[in-house]
Amino acid sequence: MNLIAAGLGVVVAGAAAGAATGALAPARARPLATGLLTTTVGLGGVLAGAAALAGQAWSMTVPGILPLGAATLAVDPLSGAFLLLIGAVTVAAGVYSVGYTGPGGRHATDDDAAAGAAAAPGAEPAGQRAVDAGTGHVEAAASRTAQAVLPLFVATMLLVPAAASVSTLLVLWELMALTSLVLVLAEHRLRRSVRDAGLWYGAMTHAGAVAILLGLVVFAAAAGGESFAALRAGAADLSRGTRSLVFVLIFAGFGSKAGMVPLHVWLPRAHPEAPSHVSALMSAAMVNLGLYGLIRVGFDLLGGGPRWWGLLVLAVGGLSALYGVLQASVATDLKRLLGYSTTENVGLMLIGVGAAGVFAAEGNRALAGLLMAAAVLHAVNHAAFKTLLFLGAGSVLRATGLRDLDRLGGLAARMPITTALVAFGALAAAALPPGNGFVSEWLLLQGLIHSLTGTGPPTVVVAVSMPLAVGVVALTAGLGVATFVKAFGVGFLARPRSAPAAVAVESPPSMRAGMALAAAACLGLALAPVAAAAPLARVLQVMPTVRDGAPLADSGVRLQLVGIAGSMSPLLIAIGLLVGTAATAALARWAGRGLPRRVAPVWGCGGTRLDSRMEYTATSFAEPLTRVFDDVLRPEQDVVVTPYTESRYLIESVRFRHRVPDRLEARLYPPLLGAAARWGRWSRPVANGSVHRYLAYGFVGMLAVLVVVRLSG
Amino acid sequence: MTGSAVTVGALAAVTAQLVLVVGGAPLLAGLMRQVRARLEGRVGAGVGQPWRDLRKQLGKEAIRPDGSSWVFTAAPRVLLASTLLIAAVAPFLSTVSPLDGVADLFAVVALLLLGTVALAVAGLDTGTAFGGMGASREITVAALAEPTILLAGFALSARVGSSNLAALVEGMLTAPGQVLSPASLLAAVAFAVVVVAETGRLPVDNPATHLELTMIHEAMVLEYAGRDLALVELASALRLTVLLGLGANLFLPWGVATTASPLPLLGAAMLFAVKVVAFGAALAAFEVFMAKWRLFRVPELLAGSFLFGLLAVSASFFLA
Amino acid sequence: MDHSIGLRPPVSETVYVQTLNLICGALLLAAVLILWRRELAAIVRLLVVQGVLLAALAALLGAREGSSELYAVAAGVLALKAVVLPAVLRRVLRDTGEVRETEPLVNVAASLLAGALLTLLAYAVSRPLVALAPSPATQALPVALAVMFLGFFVLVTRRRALSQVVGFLLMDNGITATAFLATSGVPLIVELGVSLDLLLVVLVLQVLTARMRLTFGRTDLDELRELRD
Amino acid sequence: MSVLGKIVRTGRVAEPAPPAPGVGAGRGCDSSPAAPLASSVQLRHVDAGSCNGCELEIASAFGPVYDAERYGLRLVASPRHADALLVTGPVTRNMADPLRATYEATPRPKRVVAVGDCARNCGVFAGGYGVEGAVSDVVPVDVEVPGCPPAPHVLIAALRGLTGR
Repeated sequence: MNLIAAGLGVVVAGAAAGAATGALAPARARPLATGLLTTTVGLGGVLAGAAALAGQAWSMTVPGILPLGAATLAVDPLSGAFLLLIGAVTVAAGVYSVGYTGPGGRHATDDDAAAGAAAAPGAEPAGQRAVDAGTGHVEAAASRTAQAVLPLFVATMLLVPAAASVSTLLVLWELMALTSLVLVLAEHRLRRSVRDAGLWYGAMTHAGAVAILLGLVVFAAAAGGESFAALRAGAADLSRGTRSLVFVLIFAGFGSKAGMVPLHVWLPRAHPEAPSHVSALMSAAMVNLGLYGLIRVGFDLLGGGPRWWGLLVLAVGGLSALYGVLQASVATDLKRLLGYSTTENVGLMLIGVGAAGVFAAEGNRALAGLLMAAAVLHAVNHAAFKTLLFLGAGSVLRATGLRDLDRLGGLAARMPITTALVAFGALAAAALPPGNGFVSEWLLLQGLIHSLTGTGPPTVVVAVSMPLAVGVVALTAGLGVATFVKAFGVGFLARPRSAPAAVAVESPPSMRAGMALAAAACLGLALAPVAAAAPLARVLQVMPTVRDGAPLADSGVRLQLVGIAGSMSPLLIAIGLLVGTAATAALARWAGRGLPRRVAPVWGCGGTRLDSRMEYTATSFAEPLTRVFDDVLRPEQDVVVTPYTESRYLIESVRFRHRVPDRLEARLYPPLLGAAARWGRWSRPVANGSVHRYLAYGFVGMLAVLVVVRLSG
Repeated sequence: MTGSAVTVGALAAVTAQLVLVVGGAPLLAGLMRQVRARLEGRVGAGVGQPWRDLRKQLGKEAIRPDGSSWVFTAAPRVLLASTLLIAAVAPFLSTVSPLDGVADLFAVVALLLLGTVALAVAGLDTGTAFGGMGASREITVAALAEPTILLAGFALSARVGSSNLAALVEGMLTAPGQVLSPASLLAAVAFAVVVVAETGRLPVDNPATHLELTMIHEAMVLEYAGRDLALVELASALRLTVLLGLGANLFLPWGVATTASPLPLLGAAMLFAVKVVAFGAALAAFEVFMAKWRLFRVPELLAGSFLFGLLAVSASFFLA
Repeated sequence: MDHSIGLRPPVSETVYVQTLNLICGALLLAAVLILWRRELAAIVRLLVVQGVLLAALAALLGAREGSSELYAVAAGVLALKAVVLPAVLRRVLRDTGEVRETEPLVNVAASLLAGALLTLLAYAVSRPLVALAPSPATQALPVALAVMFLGFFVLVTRRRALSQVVGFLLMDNGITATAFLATSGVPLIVELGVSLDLLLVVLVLQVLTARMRLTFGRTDLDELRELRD
Repeated sequence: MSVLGKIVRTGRVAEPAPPAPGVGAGRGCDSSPAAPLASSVQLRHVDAGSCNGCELEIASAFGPVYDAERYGLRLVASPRHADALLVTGPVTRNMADPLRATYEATPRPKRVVAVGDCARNCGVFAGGYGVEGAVSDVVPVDVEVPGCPPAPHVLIAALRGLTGR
């Protein structure tokens, strides 16, 4: 029997069972039951995806399930890649959720923040009070609604890439948006900021859905059919204007889901405020569906387009990468930092897709294939390390109730396993060897630097845009390193900077297992990316303008590019590092035989009492970067000096506040929101509260539609 | 039979290269200090002084500050390992290496950055204000130097069509006129700025400073003692040697052997040593004329070198 | 007139191309350094370097085409741009006593990045020109255009009157280089006319600077706003 | 370029080195094995309450004329990097704990050099209300350098006893 069908069957059945269990099971059994059922859903996705990548194909039409017609599902290798990715993220998040939603642990609340602020200057009793206050809170992430919706959310996510008609895609897309919105709002009783985040998310995701709807409806109308097969067949007959209109609309729509600048504003709010396993699902899995939609419609259904499409995507990608990483490098909230880093990585993927589009339009299929493969591989790599990092942030949050890096620290001694796993995730996210992020960034760079060495001189567009793209990718990589050194170094190392961080304990086994699964995926992708060569080649087959066989050769331990001179061996680099480290350690041990290592008080330049308030914080770590980029970031700071009443020269207290607002949001959105509000006020007389009047609007509207239909028919 | 003989020869070449670089790196550091001393009218401690310092420090007690973790102990080892790996894969003596294709130019850059990161994380792990300060500054400089070094690499590899190190060196060897082309000159200037920034030399950082507030690299390693310190110092001498060696072979590749037979290798080793010593002495002499810059002028320097990198890329296709 | 044009070039092709590229690269490098440095004395030195390079460019083209007129142009360029104009600038520098451009309107790092973009723009806009008659000389046109753009940029963003003169000269160097590269040399008489105009402009600016210093005590051009009221 | 001219005109200013004293020649150092520190000693300077006279002499000992660096001596920024502490001045009450902390922070094997009469026996400050005592009252001293302040060549002779060069 077909493994894809089996996998999707498991997905649907698991989701139904999970939703039922979540809604009906007693509170005590709920975390384990729904966690395991969610994991099952994920396993189904992994099975279906792996089968599709191995070359199986499958399609199905369910008649009458949707109001307007049949629901059509089909799975090809491109769908398979995303099914596998989302399924794998789901498996890790599902296992993790068992412990995360289980009893014990503390989740951030507004009360915590207040208590923490009061307790900040090392006042032990107040800090202790904060700890006690935290444990008593309702476990919002374990609520009946949240537990029941989680399996539905992952199932709709898994079905989106399997959708094979416009209506199926749109319905599943909306369902995914709704279920995720419910999950984002899970902790709305604990923190005010959750409601705000939910509002932004709801508004942006629906605006995006409208853009997708418009784009696809225009496409379907012009192509004369709504199934993907009909769209593919009809795409060639579309006028240039229609094609471009469709592309721009779906790029905006899918891009807003992917979190590209300037439609990213919901992402750094919604991803941090959701429960952490949901954050992981949203940031590692759901954003990739934006990329999927872009590739599916732009490269498969529309079959590629003129060069400016690629340039548009490239430019937006470059902007997203830079803006995302800049904001991440100065962020102090751990989960917000990870959210901005998602925008950064989506930007890198868009750079790959955009450059692939440029080369596809120029007929350079080898480079287009390589860059597209780099983008897809980066999506997979990003999913692996972002899952790990969000789950790690969740473990920290659960253990301390804190997301603020300025108050964390000292976790290496208290949560050793979480720290080690997060260290590996941070290494991957910083795109350093031997992490997996490095491999896909390397591929991306290889694609970009070979742009000038084709046959004949490069075109002006390529010659101008590719060096800039390399500059952007490189600066992004550099700042990404700064971001994750800060996140790991300040968040986990040195001594604790607050009382809750000082009493942190290691997470329960299921959470560690969830993180370990994600870390294992990172490790596998880091050491054996050559294994991805064949599946990637199949993914590229879907796109007519980039189809060019395998971009990578499966040459044992070396990652060898095909048709382009370039090779690198992540496995041998890792082995070399391991051997070198071991040899160095052995040398040092041999040299120091008989003289054991001593633990001594920190050398504080003679000062005897160094306390944790003298440590560098995330804010101070990022200060030089904030200054270097202050023309872009425009940090806000205010200093309030309160003197004693006796004399203004005696200072009682100094309050210093430093904040880096999201400048794009602050500049772009208030005018839009203001316009919307004005429009609302203007249309107020139309809505006077009378039910009869509203019914009359509906009646008149219906009559108008009937008249129009009659006249046009 | 001959195939295995070649492999053995190539492996021997890699070993010889490692021995040469590791043995020579402290001597290069000593030489640079000596050049400085002579220009300042002093006698100097002699070229071998860094080796004497290292031998002594290896025998001393290592200390871990209270409150730090395994990261503090692991960092010097990872730093040294990453640098050793570069020293093994780079085509310093011969372009025929069994390790070619393990790490290309971009991987080497990433490995250098890995070393920087290891030390920065350790600086944060000590929990002192100076450790954090050093880490923050070092990472800022490294992050801003990254675009330059990748663009310089882009300019070099755009001409050859590959970023593999041996291919770059061979490309330069087969077209020696390229040495004086604007693209390689501009890339060389950009690369030189990056070397200065990455190895913490003047005017970016003063390796001889005692004043904590002006430190970048030193501030991160203030807590290391004994054998840990020896590893850190060996690694920083090695990083300098490796970077100068890469510069020497990428921009002036003459003398690099294209086989793995002993005689050319010997010649290559001697020429390599001469080139690196000349570059090191020039760098040390240049430093005598420089004062350290304010930290916030460093981005200006790096923006300038970024521009050079970009011009190098552009020149490689406008003046081709 | 015995070695006729086009039959047997006196310099070999590769040496010619290499030298041409090197000179053009150095021209661009000097322009970028002018953008980078703040010390006015160093900037004047860089202008000298550019003058020498321009003269070398003219001489190279002269050698290539065996044209004695171009040698004369080279000598003229050398005298004017590497000797006379820098001397005038040094005198202004000595008189005003200003050593550096303290506050450019756009900070140095940002102007370097802008310089990068301008260079790419120069490349993009000169492509149609290059395509008209592809040759090693016209291939280098983007460099000349980039020097011109950088000069304009200096003119727009620097405050000191002397920096303005520098920007102006940089622009002129760019124009001269463009002329050399695009047409393989300009008639001597045109070059002479342009050069004399240039000298006149610089002398006028020198007088202006001196007047400004007498009136305002500084040569910040923003002070001129006061004249409007 | 004026710097270059100055370098050429000045030439070498370091005075010729006196004959090497041999390892362990410094006073008070003879009992301990000096071999581990032979030919390389990093010094961390601690001002425990000095009048800054000794500091001036230390500075000139490491200046171009005496050039202490040629004997393998170097001043470093952290006691963690140091082999010996160069302590000056009588130990004041406020500096006693920091001095102990510095000693504690130095990796073994380590030496303490008491520089100047104040460090040896409190000098003119003996009995002062702010004075805790001589350096040897706070941390064990290996080498003493007499003088108020000790001349650079005396200081260097004592330090060369540590390096043996």
